[in-house]
This record gives sequence, structure tokens and C-alpha cells, in this order.
Amino acid sequence: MEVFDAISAKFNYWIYIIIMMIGLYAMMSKNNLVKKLIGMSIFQTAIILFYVSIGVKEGATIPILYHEQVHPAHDSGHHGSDTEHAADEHVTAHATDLHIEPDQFTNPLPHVLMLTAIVVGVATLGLGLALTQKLYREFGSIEESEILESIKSAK
Amino acid sequence: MKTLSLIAVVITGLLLLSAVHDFPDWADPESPASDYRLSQHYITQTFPETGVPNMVTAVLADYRGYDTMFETVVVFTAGIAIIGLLRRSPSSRNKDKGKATRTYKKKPDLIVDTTCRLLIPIIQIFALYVIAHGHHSPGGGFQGGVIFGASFILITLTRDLQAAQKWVPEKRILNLAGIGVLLYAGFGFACMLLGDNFLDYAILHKIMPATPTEARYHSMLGVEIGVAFTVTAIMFSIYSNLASNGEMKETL
Amino acid sequence: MIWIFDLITLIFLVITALISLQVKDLLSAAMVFGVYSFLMCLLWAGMEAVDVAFTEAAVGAGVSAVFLIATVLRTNRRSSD
Amino acid sequence: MIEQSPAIIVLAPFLFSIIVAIVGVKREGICFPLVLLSLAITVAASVATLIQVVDTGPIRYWFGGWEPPMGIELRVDGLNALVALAVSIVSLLTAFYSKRAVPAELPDKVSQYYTLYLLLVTGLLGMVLTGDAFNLYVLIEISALTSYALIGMGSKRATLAAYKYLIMGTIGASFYLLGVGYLYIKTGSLNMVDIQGQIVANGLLGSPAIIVSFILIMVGVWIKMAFFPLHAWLPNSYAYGPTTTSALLGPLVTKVMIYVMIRMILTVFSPEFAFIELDWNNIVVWMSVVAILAGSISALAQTNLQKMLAFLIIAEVGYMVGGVWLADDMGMVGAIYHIIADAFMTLCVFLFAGIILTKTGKRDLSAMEGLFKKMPLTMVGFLVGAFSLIGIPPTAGFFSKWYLIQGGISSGQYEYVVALLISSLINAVLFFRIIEIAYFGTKPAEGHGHHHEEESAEGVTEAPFSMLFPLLATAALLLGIGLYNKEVVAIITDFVSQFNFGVIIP
Repeated sequence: MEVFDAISAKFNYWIYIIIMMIGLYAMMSKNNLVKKLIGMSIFQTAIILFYVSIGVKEGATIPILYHEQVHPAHDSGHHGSDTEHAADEHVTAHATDLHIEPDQFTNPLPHVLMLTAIVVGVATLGLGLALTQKLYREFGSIEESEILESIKSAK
Repeated sequence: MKTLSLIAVVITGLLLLSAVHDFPDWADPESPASDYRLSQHYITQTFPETGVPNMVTAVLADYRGYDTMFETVVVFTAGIAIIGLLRRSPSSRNKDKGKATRTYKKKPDLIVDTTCRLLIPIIQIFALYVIAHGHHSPGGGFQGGVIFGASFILITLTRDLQAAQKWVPEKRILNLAGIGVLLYAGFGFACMLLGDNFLDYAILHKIMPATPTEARYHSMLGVEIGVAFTVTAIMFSIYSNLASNGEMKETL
Repeated sequence: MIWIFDLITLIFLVITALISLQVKDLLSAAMVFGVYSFLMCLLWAGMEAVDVAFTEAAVGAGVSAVFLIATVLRTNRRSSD
Repeated sequence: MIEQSPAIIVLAPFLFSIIVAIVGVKREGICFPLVLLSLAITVAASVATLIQVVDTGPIRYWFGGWEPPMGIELRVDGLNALVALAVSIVSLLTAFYSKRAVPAELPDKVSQYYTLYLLLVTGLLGMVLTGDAFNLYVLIEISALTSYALIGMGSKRATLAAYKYLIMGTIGASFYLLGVGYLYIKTGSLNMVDIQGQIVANGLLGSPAIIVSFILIMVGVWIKMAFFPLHAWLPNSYAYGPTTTSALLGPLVTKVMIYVMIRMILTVFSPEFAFIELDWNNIVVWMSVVAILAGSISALAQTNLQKMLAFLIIAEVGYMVGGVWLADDMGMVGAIYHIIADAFMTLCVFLFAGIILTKTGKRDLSAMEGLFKKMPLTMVGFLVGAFSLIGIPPTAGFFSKWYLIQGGISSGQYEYVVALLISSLINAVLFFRIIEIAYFGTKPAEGHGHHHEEESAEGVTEAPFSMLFPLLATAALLLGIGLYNKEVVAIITDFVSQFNFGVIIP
């Protein structure tokens, strides 16, 4: 059981490395330009998986406060009729006696970072595909070796 | 080349593996990333400081708002770059030995057409809900924007590009995207003009009928809407450029 | 989260990644890549990263795959490797 | 307003890029003045920031008013402020050059080109100023995406080069991101200064994860700066892109990445860790020796002017990486001074190459026959740049090499000194070959070289003012930085002296 625990404690990190290496190998060795880009996306998602794994916390839930924490039961009835200003006083007043246990929620920071990384990933993928189409328009092929050959023969 | 890259990949993999035993256990609540005051501060102080229950949204749009502004810029950059790389006027096509001169799509299939007519308004309403409700549930400007953009992509797929362009004409795409980024930056510059640092939304309570905490809350909604504008426009723009090979005329 | 579920998803991730890189038809590769992204999204939802999972579902499984398909149909469907 | 100046440096080009994108589509004529205006604001803000830093010490600017590590900060010290000033001046001068070049080379894409141009500058300046490790990644990606597009808009070959750059650049940036992840898993922080504090406080200096993170970040940054074995993307990208792109990317991208390397070593990992704990100085200095020699020798083999200059950049990257890893304060001062000097000398020669290409339409060295008579002012500007690359006083290049050599001697890395001297010699051969062609023609021995030159350089006249002005201004700046090297070095020494480089390797 101890060996089993040792494996289960880290296997996420191992598999992220395997996926990442699959992607990296495809990026470097594939001949087809679209395949390279698929490899690139796999490579990037593997890094995102790594970051998300950092944020996981035993016994914690998603990083959104419970409804009861935001709107305590005793004033939920007349909350809707509050004026804007009173609502804020209510928030600050009740924020002071709000008890949020740090252990209760997952770490939100890696999630924030990875939202950005996903966006960067799709932007890079789109740009790479645009370059692929431009290359196809100019050389009539999406195989790297064929493009290199046609450059050589054009010389 | 293949063996060389295999060697490089194996070396990198071993390097990465060699550090795994040094990591804290998976899902360990005592790990430095979870235990450090940064994470603790975000979890416990977000609601008192900003009034937003979804910590991810609050950290994204406020604490690390500068990052998110540039995330929007990345999307914008990709859109402009793809237009710059691929866009060309259809007339130049004739030189390309007239290959793949596809005719316009016939009238779409009845079932497909009706399904999409029913689905698209629902998708768009859901997208608006995701944007507006990002403070309380998963979602926000980016996700909502992608869904909204996807609804236009769906129109393009079932009808053709002209049909989708009735909603988002090509001339307007960059304006829409630019307005989104400007809206985000505008919140930042407004804070600057009022005498505080860039993106320090709290100072906006001077011009909003709100307290500083509420000003943060509402400004975050504002920047999320800006993000949504940009992402919607650019996602559609990227798709229509890729699918029409830069001619914006006929799609797949 | 349930670690069995986690492990199975991870193994399927590796399999789909390999398939999408090995298959010679690029359209299938794009589709399998969509499956890969969706599995990734499930995994993250299981890890309590709901916002990230949502984004990946919209971006990775949705828009990225559509971009790939658009390009494949505009260029060449066959791949030499 | 003065306390906002660090933010304005980044935000001015950013804001104007969006305006150019919206307004420029309909009125192409308005793009160029807007670009100049925004970059002029940036230069002014950089000057104000530098003065402030010299007077009062490092400035910290908290975005959103959140105290780091909760929020993101700009942290400006002597090093940042100098590099930011150099970056903004280079981009302003290149913008002048672009006035005629961009409409000529990319007729119906002017507004997109200028938008991307300003976004690239935004990304680079943001990288220089930021104090947050993850924010740096986002900005690396902005500058990378824009540069792929700026290169890819060029000729057919440029598209392939841009694609290769995209693959390599993504690997580099992802390695950097992964390195930051390894730092984050051990320290829980993203702010550079705070990471350093956590590493020291938790005694993590020897921990495997931190060492792997250091390797990943270094390899990632080396790919992005084209350090020798990882340089494959650079030559074609810079040689076949539009000339304005080469004149902007050549001087800036690699230098800013070297800045990032210095920032990572000094601020995040601390010199004690990088130079003493790991003790890889000898290996990296030898790698840089190989880079210098390989870059210079490959440059010697080129007949395409732009490609030759691109290989010179690889050699110059070797100078700076070696200078940093000498682990000696003199070497560090030299490397930082060389970042600034090299930005301007590379700009100078790339502007020259751009002028030659637009004027003669040829990329070959033979295009330069008889140019001394045809375009004397252009050649004067080029001569200053070439002398600086060779290292002839009183140009800036001489002083930077002087400090680098001093660093090499005092740290006992003589192989580096020798490589530096050989490379200067090769530069001299390269540039005197060009000067010879430009003065005498390709076949001086044949006797009728004069006649030959009349034929080939027919119709070539002096470059227009918008191209000549940036070239001559750069030349003047090179002389200026050289003559006032004491002042510049004083700022750098002030910055470097706060770090302890520990024992000098015997």
C-alpha cells in the first residue's frame, strides 16, 4: 500500500510530463505543418495541466464562495429592497465577521494564470494555421520537406 | 532529424522527471503554493475587498487586471496578425489558376436550418448570461465572448459567410475588437486621470454612484464586457479568414 | 476527486494525444484533438478548476478544433506522417 | 503626472496601437504620424523615468493599487530604465525609417503593419519594466506573436521562416512558463523580488526543482535570444522579412531577451545561486565562445547582406551571454553596456541594409558597388555603425568590448577574450570587404572598375530624408554613447554594485 501511495501521490506530474514530451516530439520531428501545430497545442495543454495540478487541494471546493456566505440567511429576505449604498454597507459590515477558511477553497491563482495561457495557446494556434494557409497558397504544399525542396529548386 | 529530436525530448523528459520527487504531494493542502500568503489572501480577502464571490474573476479582472488586459491584447494581436497575413481581395484569386472555384452553398437543409434558427438565439443568450454572471459563477468575458463568437461561426457553417456578415460586417470587426480593448484600457486610464494608479478601480467611486468596493465590482463587469467584445469579434474574424482563405467571400 | 476517474482520464489523454498525432488523415486528427481537449476539460473540472475547464471546453474542444478543420479543408487533408 | 511615467512608457504605444487599428483602416495617411507621436511620448516618459531613477533610486508602480505580491508591479531600477530608453529610442528611429518603406513594401496592409509594430514595442517595453514573472510570459507572447506576423508579411521565404520561428519561439516561451511553474510550486509566489525572498527564507537554493526551473528558464530564454546551438530560426527570419521588420527586430528582440536573462539571474535566482552554487560558468562561457566563433565564421560565408548581419547578431548574443556568465562585475557592466551599444549598432547596419535593398532592389553584397559616390551620407552613417561593430574608438562598440575584455581578464576566462578579439578581427574583414566594394567596385584589379560601377549602380541616388535621418541619428548616438560612456557606465555600475558576485574563479 505504501508503494501505491507513493505512486498515486505524484502520478499526475508524471503523466503531464509524458503528454508534454509527446507534444514536444511532434513539434520537432513531424513533417506536416498542421501536425506540428497539433503537437504544439498538446504541449501547451500539458503545461496548463501541470499548473492546474499545483492548485489542487485536498478537501477543498471550487473557488467560488457559497451563496450562504455571500448572502447570510438572516437578511436574504430584504436584500432585494436595499438601496445601492445600503447594500455596500451591508457587504462591508458583514465582511468583517465573515469567516472564510483558506482550507475550504482551492487556490484560485493557477486558474487565473491558466485562463491567460489558454488564450495565448489559441491565439498562437490561429496564427500558426494562418501561416500554414499562406504557405500552402505560396508553395502548394503543407509538408515541410516539399516546401524546402521547392525553395531549393527555385534557386 | 528524428533521432536528434528524440534525444532532445528524452533529455528534457528526464530533466523534468528528476525534479518530480522534490514536489509536494499532489493535492497537499500544506504545499507552498496553497500555504503561502498570496493564495490565502486571495481566498479570504477577495470578497471583503471587491465584493465578488468568484475569486477567479476577481483575481483575473482586478488583482491581476494588468495581465488580463494584455491577454485581451494577445487575442487582438492574433486577429490583426491573421488579417495582415491572409486577407486579400478576391480579385487577386484569378491568378491562382482558378482552382477550387466553389459555387455558393445551396439553400441549406431544412432540418439543419431550423435547428440552427432555434439554437442560435439560445446560444447567444447563454453567452450573455455567462458574461454577466461571471462574478457569481464560472465564466466571464472571455468564455462568453468565445461562445458568442461561436454562434456566428455556426451561422457561417450552416448558411454562408454573407449571412453571418449581416450581423458582423467585416468593416466593423476591427472596430468592435478595438472598442473592447479600449473599454478595458479606458477603465484604467480613467483611474489614472482621477489621480490613482492604472486600473485602480476603487478611485472610480468618485464618478460612479457607488462606494469604493462597489466601484471595483462594477468596473470588473465593465472590463469583462470589453473582453467579450474583443473576443467575439476576433474569434469570428479568425474563423472567417481561415475558412475563406482570406477572401471573406465563400466558406467551406 | 476520485483518483480512479483521474487515472483513467489521464490514460485516455495519452492515448488520444498519440492517435491525433499518428493518424494520417488530418481531419480525423483534428477531431481526435477535439476529444483530447474535451478529456482535458473533464480532468480540470474534476480538479475544481471550473473556470479553466469552461474555457477549455469553449476554446480547446470548440473553437480550436473548428480552426483546425477550416485549415485542413482549405489545404490538404492527407499527411505524410 | 511624473509618478505615472513608468506606466506611460508601456501604455502610450499600446493605446495608440488600438487607435491606429481602428482609424488607420480608412485613412492610411494618419498611421505614420500617430506612430511617431506615441513613440515620442514613450521616449519622453523613458527619459523622465531614467532621471527619476538616477535621482531617487528604484521606482515601484503598483497596478490596481495592490501591494505586490498580490498585484502586479512595475519595478524600475537603473538597468530597466536604461534598456527601456534604448528600446524606445530604437523604435522611434525605426518608425522614421518606415515612412517610405512600409507603404512601398506592403501596399494595402499599412494599418495592420503599424498596429503590430506598436504592439511589438508595447510587448518589449512591458517585458523590460515588469516585476512579475508571469506577466513577463504574457508580454513575451505578445512580442512573439507580433514578430511572427511582422516577419510573415514579407516575401515567400519569410513565411516559412516565420512558421519555424513560431514553432521555436513557442517552445522557448513554454519552457519559460514551465520554469515559472516550477518556481511557483516551490515558493508560491510570482513576484520576482518575492520569489527571491521565498527562496532564501525557505532555504531552497539547492533544491532540485529550483535547479530544474533555472535550467528551463535559461534554455527558454536562450531559444528566444538565438544563443548558438538554438539559433536556427533567426537568420532567415531577419533576412527575408520586410526591411522595417529587420530594423526593428534585429536590434531589439535578442537584446531584450538578454535583459530578461540578466534580470532572472540577478533578481530572481540571485548571483550566489547562479554563479557560485551551480558553478557552471565555465561551461556557459565556453558555449558563448563557440557561439561567437560560429556566428562570425558563418557571417563570413554569406553573400546576402541581411543574412550576414543576422549571423553577426548571433555572435553578438554570444558576447553578451559570455559577459554575463563571466560572473564578474566588470563583465556584467560590459554586458549591460553592450546591450545598449549593440541595440544602436545593429539598428545602424540594418537601416543601412534596408536602404540598400530599397534603393537597389538587391540583397547581394555586389549591390554596393560605387555607393560612396552615389550616397555619401548613407555610407558615413554605415561607417560609424561598422566601426562600432568592429570596435574602433570612440564609438560605443569599442567601450563595451573594453569592459567585456576587462571582465574576461579579471575573471581569468582567457578563451572568451581570445574569441572576442578574433570576432572583432572577422568583423573588420567583413566590413572592410563591404567598404572596398562600395569604394572600388567588386573587381578593383581589372582596371575598368569605374565603368563597371557606372553600370550596376545606375540610377541610385542618395536615400530620402526619412531614411537617412534615422541612420545618421543612430550614428550620432553611437558616437554620443561612446563619448559619454562614463555617465552610462556610472548608472550601470550603481546597479551592478548592489549584487555580490562572490569569489572570482581563478
